[in-house]
Amino acid sequence: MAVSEKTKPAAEGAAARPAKVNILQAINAAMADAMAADDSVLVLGEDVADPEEGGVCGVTRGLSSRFGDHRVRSTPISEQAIIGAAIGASLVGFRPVAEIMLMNFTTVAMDMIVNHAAKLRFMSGGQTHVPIVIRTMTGTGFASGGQHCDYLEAWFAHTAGLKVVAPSSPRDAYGLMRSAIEDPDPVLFIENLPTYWLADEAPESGYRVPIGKANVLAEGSDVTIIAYARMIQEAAPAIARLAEAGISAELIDLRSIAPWDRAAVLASVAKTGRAMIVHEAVTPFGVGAEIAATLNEELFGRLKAPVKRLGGAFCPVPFSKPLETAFAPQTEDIFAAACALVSA
Amino acid sequence: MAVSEKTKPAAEGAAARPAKVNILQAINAAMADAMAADDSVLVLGEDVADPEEGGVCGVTRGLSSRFGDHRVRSTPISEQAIIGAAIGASLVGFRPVAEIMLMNFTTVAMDMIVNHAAKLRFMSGGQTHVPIVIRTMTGTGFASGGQHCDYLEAWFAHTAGLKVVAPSSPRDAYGLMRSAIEDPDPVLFIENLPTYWLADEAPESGYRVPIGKANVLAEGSDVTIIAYARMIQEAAPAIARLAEAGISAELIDLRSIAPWDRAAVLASVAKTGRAMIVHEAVTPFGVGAEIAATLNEELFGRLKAPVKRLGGAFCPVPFSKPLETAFAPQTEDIFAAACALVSA
Amino acid sequence: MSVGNLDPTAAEQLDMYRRMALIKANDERSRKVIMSGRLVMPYYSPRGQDVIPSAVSVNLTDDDYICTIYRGTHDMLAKGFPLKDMWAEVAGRTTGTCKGKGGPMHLTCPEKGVMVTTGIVGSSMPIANGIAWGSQLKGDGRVTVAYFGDAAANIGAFHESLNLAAVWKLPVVFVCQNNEWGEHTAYEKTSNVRVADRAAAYGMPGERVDGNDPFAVYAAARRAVARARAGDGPSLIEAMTYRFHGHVFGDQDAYMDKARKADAMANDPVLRFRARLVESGIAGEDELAAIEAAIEAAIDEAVDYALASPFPDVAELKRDVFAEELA
Amino acid sequence: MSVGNLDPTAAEQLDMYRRMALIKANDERSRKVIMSGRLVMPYYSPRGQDVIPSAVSVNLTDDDYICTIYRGTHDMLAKGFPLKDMWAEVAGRTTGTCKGKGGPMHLTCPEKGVMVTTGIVGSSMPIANGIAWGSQLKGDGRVTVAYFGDAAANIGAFHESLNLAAVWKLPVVFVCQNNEWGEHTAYEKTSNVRVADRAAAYGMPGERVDGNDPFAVYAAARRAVARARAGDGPSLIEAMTYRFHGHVFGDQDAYMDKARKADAMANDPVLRFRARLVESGIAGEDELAAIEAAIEAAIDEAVDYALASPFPDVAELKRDVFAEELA
Ligand SMILES: Cc1ncc(C[n+]2csc(CCOP(=O)(O)OP(=O)(O)O)c2C)c(N)n1
Ligand SMILES: Cc1ncc(C[n+]2csc(CCOP(=O)(O)OP(=O)(O)O)c2C)c(N)n1
Ligand SMILES: [Mg+2]
Ligand SMILES: [Mg+2]
Repeated sequence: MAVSEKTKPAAEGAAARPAKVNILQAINAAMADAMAADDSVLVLGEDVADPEEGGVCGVTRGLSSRFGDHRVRSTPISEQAIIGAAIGASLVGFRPVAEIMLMNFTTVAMDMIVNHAAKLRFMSGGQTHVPIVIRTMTGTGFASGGQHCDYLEAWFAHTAGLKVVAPSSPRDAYGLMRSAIEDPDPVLFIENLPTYWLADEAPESGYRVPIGKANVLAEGSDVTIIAYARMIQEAAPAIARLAEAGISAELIDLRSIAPWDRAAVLASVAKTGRAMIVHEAVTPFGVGAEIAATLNEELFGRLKAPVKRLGGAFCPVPFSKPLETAFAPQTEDIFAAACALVSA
Repeated sequence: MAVSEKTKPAAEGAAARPAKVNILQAINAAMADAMAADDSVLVLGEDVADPEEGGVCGVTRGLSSRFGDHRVRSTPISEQAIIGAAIGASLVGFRPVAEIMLMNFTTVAMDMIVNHAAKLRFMSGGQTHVPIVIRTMTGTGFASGGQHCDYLEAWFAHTAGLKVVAPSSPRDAYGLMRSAIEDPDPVLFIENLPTYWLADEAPESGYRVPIGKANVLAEGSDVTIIAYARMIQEAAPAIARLAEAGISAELIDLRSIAPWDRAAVLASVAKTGRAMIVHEAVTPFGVGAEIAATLNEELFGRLKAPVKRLGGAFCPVPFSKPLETAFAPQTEDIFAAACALVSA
Repeated sequence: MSVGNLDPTAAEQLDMYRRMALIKANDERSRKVIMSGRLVMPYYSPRGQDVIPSAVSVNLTDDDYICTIYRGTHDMLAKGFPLKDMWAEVAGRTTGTCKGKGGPMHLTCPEKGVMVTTGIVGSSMPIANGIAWGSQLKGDGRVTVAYFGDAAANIGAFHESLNLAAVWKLPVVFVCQNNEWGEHTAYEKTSNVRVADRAAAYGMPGERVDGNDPFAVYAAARRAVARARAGDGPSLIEAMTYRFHGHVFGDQDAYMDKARKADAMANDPVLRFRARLVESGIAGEDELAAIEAAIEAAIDEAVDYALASPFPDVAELKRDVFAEELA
Repeated sequence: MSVGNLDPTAAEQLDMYRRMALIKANDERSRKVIMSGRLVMPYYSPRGQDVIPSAVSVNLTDDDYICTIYRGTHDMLAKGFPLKDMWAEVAGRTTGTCKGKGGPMHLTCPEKGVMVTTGIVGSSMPIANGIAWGSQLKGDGRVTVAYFGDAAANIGAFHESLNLAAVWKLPVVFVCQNNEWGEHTAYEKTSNVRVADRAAAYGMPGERVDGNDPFAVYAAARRAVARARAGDGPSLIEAMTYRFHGHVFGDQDAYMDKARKADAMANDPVLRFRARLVESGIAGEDELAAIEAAIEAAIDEAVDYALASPFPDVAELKRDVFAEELA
């Protein structure tokens, strides 16, 4: 986490909200508003309380001071214990928001997440359920190397019983966090580290984004670009360049990965006849494969070109800057791939 | 593990090998032959040594008696320590075969497998590498319920640096185990519990199956059925019934999931124009998605029907027999789906 | 804090016996029914460990919670898990407590405080902490018991859980049932240290007791439960016992020392306690016989009920995955 | 087993100083270069902890192994990690020891026994066990040191690793560098117990020493290394120290007590040891000055070499994923 210097005091946002906030502040405000609205909402994780600065990036800053350190608890470095505590509290009526600092660290808590959080409702025949939110951040761009940047959303989307969301804007981050906290089932909330400080229109307090609904960011007729998280920032400029090149591209922000918005995506691709999925996770066996497979099943014979998948290079995330930059899809890659699709 | 009663003494197999062996015995023989051929081959895991009966199913039976308990070590129930020990030993010249008893228990060792075993070669710039085999068993059919039967191969296939194999016959089990032990990189070797006792032609000592090569089990011209592990046992009878129905189906045993044999699969589907992927793992974001996406990319416009994916129901594995039976694809499902594909 | 008299009253002794007699009878019946082929399930016999949850549970109420493991029917029955619901569940019927979807390794009954049954070694503990954290937040004075085995004391979740419970002073009682075996591996091959002695590594009280002595377990549990209720934090109890049977039904247990096992079974803790109740005049032979007869009758009824119940419809595969039924 | 005199010889004292002087100078230079913007990397300063690996490593040879963590340049330099290779790596250049692919958190140098550097808390330990198992199998008498932080003593991998090492009597030395902090969280908020006292939970010797006292660390390491070499098994050393800077470069460390920190820095263990060497007549002022000048020169050379080296080609993304280059 080489980014603390970038941190801005967030939180109190809930009280007086500025016209523009960044994603970090929006997530903070969503948790603050949810905690104010519902005493059963809890926050736990490493460094999350204010004596520990409300997290290494300050996402939970202000919450323990405002709601008390019994509801906002910094934990030992014990990810299994963190998720276990969240699961247990949720079984007796609480709605814990647990932080696993970085997505790669979910690897030490997979049993709690996959064998327990995701399955207890089913295995108990509906007698119990696990309304928890697991916040985690990740993403390339800060030269953190092989163990700090992975996008593992496909693992969790492949797990029955889990929901997975990955917002790309302050509004969506706020709206999805509010929905995730209210959801009766476990939700993995994926935050992108490099875009935490991306400022944009502030969501009104109480705003909600339903889990499972995509967002059409740009309408177009020639090709549909499906992306999420930071890839939206790479795709948006590509759309503009495509327009200059006379290509009308539709940009869909998936926002929710599990469940994903089949209706919205199918409707768009049925219209454009061409689709490209962009994510930072490595391409093979990634989210793009599921979407591509579905598009081909549902729109068989109606596609004008093969569905294109643009993902991270098939290797661990490299440290060296030029390699790290080349690892994840960039605007030029998206532009070039879209041109190729249309001229295919 | 409700199956110990089924266990038959295996191992000595290496010495005098019968004409027919079951998969359990074939894996045992492969480890025995590899240990006899190479002193650097080690075995570790829970209950693997003979005082502990060579594993709950006897897969490692006889190895510690024959090769010594320094090379074949039963461990505490500490999966992180098991994989860590295997990784460390491999860094100094050994070739450990580590057992994670059931695939669901990989969830307590994911950090060691994904952040370390898979990445050390890349992160060290090739200075070190991790030639380990991780054996694990899984599969529905023994009423073990939600935490003992998952097929999680898609997670590992989505991880750069790991190889994943899943044999369906004694010959392939032997040949793939020999290749996995000799492979310079980490290989996840997935064993199917219910078919351990499936007896078939015994492999000759020293037989190898190259990792990444599929096996065409039945030639056909109307539809290609791609499967692996126990699903081969469900697909084979379907092939026969399809023949009776006048449908010529090709059956491909993938054997290796990462890397998978694109050439063989593409050649077959280019010929038949129709494809179905069958696996026990839940369908969404599963291995079938990657294969379907690839087929559509590579054979765009040349498919006669949309690629069909047949996987486990999207839920945790249920206990109740009728539910457990309905969970995984069965011969009738494969038969019906193939008929639908051909008449599409 | 004083927990008063640490000897169970006569009523409590009879109560303990009722629970262990039920566990013993239910185990014998379970093995008989499986042997007969009328039920197919992975069955992890708790026989030999009957005393432990019986003596722990008389110190608990229905409001208290437990998290247990695949080898847990004794823990559940001692906590009041309804027999019919249990049998219907292990028979995979829709009348089962989990509609047949969970099965023997995931039996759940919140009304009786049986919150989680896990098939993953060590995983009862992290979740028990969370339930106890909930009680701490609510101030409801409830206690959560986390049951686990000796071999589970070597897995990471044990360490993280005991540490967090100690640091957060959670109302949890960690009860390790040391039956000397983890599947086919003897405890002494996997650890140099007594489980109870590991409590010191977390700054919590740890006590090793004879798990086959109802009085010893009762006293240790009473102390630990009182401590938890008083908000003084968690405790670790290592109850020494022995597994009468193989790890799982069908396991020929050739790896277990025959003499040691015969000796353990010859000293059946349930029968010993029964004799003691009679000697000490707490219960008459016919009173106990009546209790046992009633238990057998209840089990008869539960088995018949279970086997007569319908199997769930395959539509259940789409239910309880999420709150909303899948399309 | 006797390990003889536990005081470092004059030569060993000078050797220790050479190592800690290098660590101190290299850290100061690293922060300067990052501050100047010439290098961008996550940098976890080891300053304050300089003495620990210096005193440990004089008890090791190039054949011995270490596994360390993201905060590990001190451990590596003390073990002999070549400066130029290190600087080229953290600069992400193809001349780096990992071709620039690993970076600061994954520096690796097998020739000097630096086998693994991990960015995952706790993960140096399970792998160190495996390397030590290899030595045990080969009987090569080598020792593996697993370095980790105080907060890592609360994670599952610590527990599983110390238990396995103790049960298998592996030649490992677990060295916990207790700098009082885990990122922004103080150790005493996350554990009720000293790390060293946890050794008892595994039946291995555990010792808490002043990590800023080269003599204390030397003696503890010497005992532990001798024990491991003799095949008598692992040891746990908790070396008490203090983190001079924030968790990572850029961290404003507002959460750290200013006075405590100022005090720690005022008592810089490297400068204290330097003064002691002069007082005790082991080294003259100019001799030490010469050593320090040579170190500065070597660092100059390494930095220039690194910054002048080429970046790797993107084709490297396809190499070292597997033995065989990807298509
Ligand atoms: C993480 C994990 N590893 C391995 C297993 C397989 N397994 C099931 S029970 C068992 C032995 C556990 O022994 P113990 O904790 O003493 O409990 P007991 O069965 O004796 O009651 C093992 C290894 C598992 N269920 N979970
Ligand atoms: C499993 C895991 N959880 C969380 C983190 C994030 N993290 C990195 S360093 C650190 C603090 C570790 O403190 P300590 O073990 O005392 O080592 P120190 O940094 O003080 O040297 C944390 C929580 C991580 N890298 N791995
Ligand atoms: Mg046991
Ligand atoms: Mg620290």
